[in-house]
Amino acid sequence: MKELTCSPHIHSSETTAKIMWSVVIALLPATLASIYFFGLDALRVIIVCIISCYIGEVVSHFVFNRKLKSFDGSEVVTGLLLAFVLPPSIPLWMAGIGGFLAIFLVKELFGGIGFNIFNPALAARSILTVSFPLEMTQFTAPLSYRVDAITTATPLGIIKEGIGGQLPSLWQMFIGNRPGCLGETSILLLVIGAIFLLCRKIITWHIPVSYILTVVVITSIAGQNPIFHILAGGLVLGAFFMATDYVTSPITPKGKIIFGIGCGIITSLIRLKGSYPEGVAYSVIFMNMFVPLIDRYTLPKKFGAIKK
Amino acid sequence: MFQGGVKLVDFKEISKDKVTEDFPAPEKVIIPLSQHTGIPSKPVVKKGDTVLKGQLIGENAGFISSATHSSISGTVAGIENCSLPGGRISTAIIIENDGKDIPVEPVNRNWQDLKPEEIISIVRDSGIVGMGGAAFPSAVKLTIPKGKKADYVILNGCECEPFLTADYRVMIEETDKVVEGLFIICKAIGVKKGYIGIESNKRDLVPLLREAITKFVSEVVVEIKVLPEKYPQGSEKHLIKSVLNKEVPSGGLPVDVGCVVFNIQTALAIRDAVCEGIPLIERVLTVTGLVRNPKNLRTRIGTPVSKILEYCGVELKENTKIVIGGPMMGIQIHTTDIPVIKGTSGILVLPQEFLPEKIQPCIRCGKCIEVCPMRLVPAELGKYAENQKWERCNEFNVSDCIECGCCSYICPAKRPLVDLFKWAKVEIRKAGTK
Amino acid sequence: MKLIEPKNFFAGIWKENPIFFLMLGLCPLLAVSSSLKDALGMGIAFIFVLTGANITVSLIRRFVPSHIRIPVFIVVIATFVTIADYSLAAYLPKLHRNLGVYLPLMVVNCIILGRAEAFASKNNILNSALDGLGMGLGFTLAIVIIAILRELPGQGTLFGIRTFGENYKPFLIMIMPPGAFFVIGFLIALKNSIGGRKRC
Amino acid sequence: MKKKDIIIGLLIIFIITSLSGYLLAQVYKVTKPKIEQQKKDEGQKLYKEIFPEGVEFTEEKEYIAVYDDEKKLLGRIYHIVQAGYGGPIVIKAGFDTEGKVKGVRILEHSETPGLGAKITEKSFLNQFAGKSGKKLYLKKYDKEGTIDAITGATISSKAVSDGVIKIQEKIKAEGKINETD
Repeated sequence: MKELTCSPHIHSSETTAKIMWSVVIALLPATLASIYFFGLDALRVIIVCIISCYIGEVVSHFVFNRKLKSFDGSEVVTGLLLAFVLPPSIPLWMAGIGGFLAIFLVKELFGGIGFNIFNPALAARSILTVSFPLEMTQFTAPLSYRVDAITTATPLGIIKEGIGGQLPSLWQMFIGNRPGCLGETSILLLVIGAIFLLCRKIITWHIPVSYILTVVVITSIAGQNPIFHILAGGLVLGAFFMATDYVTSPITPKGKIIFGIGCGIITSLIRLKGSYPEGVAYSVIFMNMFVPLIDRYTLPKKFGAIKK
Repeated sequence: MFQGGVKLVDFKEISKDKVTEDFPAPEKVIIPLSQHTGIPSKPVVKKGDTVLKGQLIGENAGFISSATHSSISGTVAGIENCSLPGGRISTAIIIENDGKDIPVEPVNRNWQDLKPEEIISIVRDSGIVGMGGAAFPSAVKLTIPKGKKADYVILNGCECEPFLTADYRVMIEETDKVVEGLFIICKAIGVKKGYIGIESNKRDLVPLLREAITKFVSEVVVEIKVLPEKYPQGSEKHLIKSVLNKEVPSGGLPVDVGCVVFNIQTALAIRDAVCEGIPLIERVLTVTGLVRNPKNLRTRIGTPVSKILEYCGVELKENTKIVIGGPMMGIQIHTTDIPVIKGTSGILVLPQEFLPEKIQPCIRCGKCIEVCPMRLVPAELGKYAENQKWERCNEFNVSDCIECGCCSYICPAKRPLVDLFKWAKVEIRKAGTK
Repeated sequence: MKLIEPKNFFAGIWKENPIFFLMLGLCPLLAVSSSLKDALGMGIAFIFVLTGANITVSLIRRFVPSHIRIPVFIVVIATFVTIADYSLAAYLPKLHRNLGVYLPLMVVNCIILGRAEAFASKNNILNSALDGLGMGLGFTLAIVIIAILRELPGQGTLFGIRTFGENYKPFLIMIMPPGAFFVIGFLIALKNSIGGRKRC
Repeated sequence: MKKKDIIIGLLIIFIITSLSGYLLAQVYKVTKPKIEQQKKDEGQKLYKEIFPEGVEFTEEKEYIAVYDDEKKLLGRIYHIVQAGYGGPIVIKAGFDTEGKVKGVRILEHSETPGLGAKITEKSFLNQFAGKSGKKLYLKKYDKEGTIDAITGATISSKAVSDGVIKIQEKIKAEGKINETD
């Protein structure tokens, strides 16, 4: 007898793999920009991250007896995003450890795709930041690979420490000609990728808009230039690509807005009052923990719910 | 307009312009006694009896029950069990055709002269049930419970399921009768306002319907509502929301917001029963999909599906599946010996998808929440059902799910959400009756 | 029960290990396992307090009415903890400083109170002493293993001696609180996969 | 519960508490001198590290005065708490009578391990010895500064240097520097 399937008998053509590869496509422009600004260093870090993510997947397949799933591109996304939040000059073995931990520790240990609590890329970055603080805070100046690599402070670092180095102009920061993590610098190309995702309806406006707006409001109140705060640091990368990660963000539109506002508040607080110059990674990870709670209290009201 | 839902490619061109053909009465019909929601009807014939077309063979067995009639003339060959779509088994009366097709004596009535109670009793005796799929006895719907009041009747012409065109053909070919049916229903319930809801892909019906309405002199005002194409527009509760902007309370009935909804073909059947005394013995259905000759067929109740497929030129292959109903809510059948029943709106031949291999874990994309017309959280519900946490399912209102299939359709991980919810509902009901 | 039963001693070390099986007393375990030296000191102090408290509780078990047993246990435990505290401060001041607040916090450690309540108040002195020694050794074993697994990668040293050479880049997270959680999680998983899963 | 039970319970608790109190008192008696000696030794060791020439260290109100074996005042050791990167940094810094730094030690801090925590390393702290005035500034912050910040931990380094400078200014203001300078 034939195996019967339940209704519906037609399905949309969207698949997990398609979504993942779309994210990869959306990240491509910024990837190219990072290679342009930081040279082969950037390319090497990206390749190492992606490969180590795969290694993590294969190892967890053996350790947890898990079915090795088909090539759905989620490791490429994680690897790419991890590479994007690492400094270009990071030793490759560190990037490798990061990629492996992102998949093995942060994702597979919690049950694999769909079950992780924290954003794998950002959690791995945080592990690397506390483990190797020196290497994780050394940033090379953009385009300096053509002569010889110079270490310099990021715009946010300059503001935080109050000394040394000249702030890049807003335009330079917009196109990405500034020191910083590998993929976070080119706001222009990140936004192009983000628009692609918005048009593909893979991400919604809720989290990025509420996130960035909150940062704008708080930094303006604090008397700082909000445009500077958008362009400097990883806010755009975080708001469009990290905080919107399906698995680790709330599922309802209302919850997404709350999540974005929470991220924005924590990011601004860390930037303005905290000891780190940048707070996107920690704020997203922090808010990740609240996702089940937010989900619980932002359930949509069911159709025909009796009004009390 | 209701929230959620999906926009589907409707595939209606395949059979949209095929004029309804009469499917010749088969040599043998299998008429199940449980074609409707509620108690099965009680057989009143025995093996060897001769029956006429339209003769009562199963009588009403309770309040929520319905009568059953023979759809051909011939002899009763036996009373046996037969399987129905969805794995149900029902007692069925098998009648061998004598080829004469002798009907019971026709009547000619003018509905204007009838009292509402008389109309309702005719409807009950004629075995009319909702023909959109749910097969709820129409007479029960026409009887407004005490303490409640109906102000509107809505005729459901949405046919929001892709592929299906039977209702559309009926509305084109039998416009007058359908509209007359609506007036009869209004009279039976005693309301002054009727609506006909159609989706915008059937806009060409508007002048036809409008013309038909003018043919009847009545105090009832009928309005045609052209609604945007969005699945599941044809769901009773969502149609009411779209037409009247009222939400039927959870667990309630349409009549709680003063409204009663009937399917197009049900209206036609009511009209035929009231004016001509013809009980429900045939219906129009669409045969489409991977079919050489897609058709809209007027078929006798009890015709085996295999005969229809043969007629339309369907070769059964390993990689095809037969679905009774539309692609979103229809039920796949394992054998073509199943008869056409009152709620069969279409027979669909689709390619078999080997879904179980494609199922992946939920990635919480939230698309199912966006599309759920009942505003539930299918993603979470699915996880609870998968882990057999029935109390949690109940807490998250799985019982409100209308099984429209939007969530499963949209899910990028191809999770069998509807399947899980059906399971959860069964388990909850089991726990409830213990 | 017999006067002396050796299995009471071994239960604490492996089968009913207070950390990996009972999952009690995780606070000092997480806090002072970042270096092997401190961990060993903590372990020894722990064995002393646990054995002493067990013996004393067993000794007085017949005189203490059940409704005041908990305060009495606390007083007994606090006495031993204070003795340990003074002695360490007097003779091993550096270790005393490294253990910091976690030494006095032993007073409320659930392993010690738990053993007093669950074992020592129901068994004779010898068995209670064995139980205290076993449980204490189990705790020490656990904290030492965790300390090795944290100090080695986290500082590149063992007992303060460099093991991986000058060029080793310490994996600092291992000597921070998260590292303790990682290690303890993996060890519990390992124990469960070897010794059968604990059914809850 | 009967009254008798309560009284018996109280009695037992009283006996046990008294016994343990007595025991602890004995232990305390034995260990107290040891503990005090340890504390003193520790302090002396630290002062000696900061001020190797010093022989006698006496605690004054705001500082610790350092004398040589002929009771001549050599300098003072100050204590200051400065906000660092991860929290307060407790610094002890010794100055000779001319106002030059003799030595700097960090007592407590909560800087990032592997980064800011390097302020406790001698290679960093020894930079201060023998310096005074603007030379105590970090190179990054002042043209005349001579202190190299720890790579990647400018804020922690600056906190130490700021702390030392603050004491220096205080000494100057209080006129505790010999006019010979």
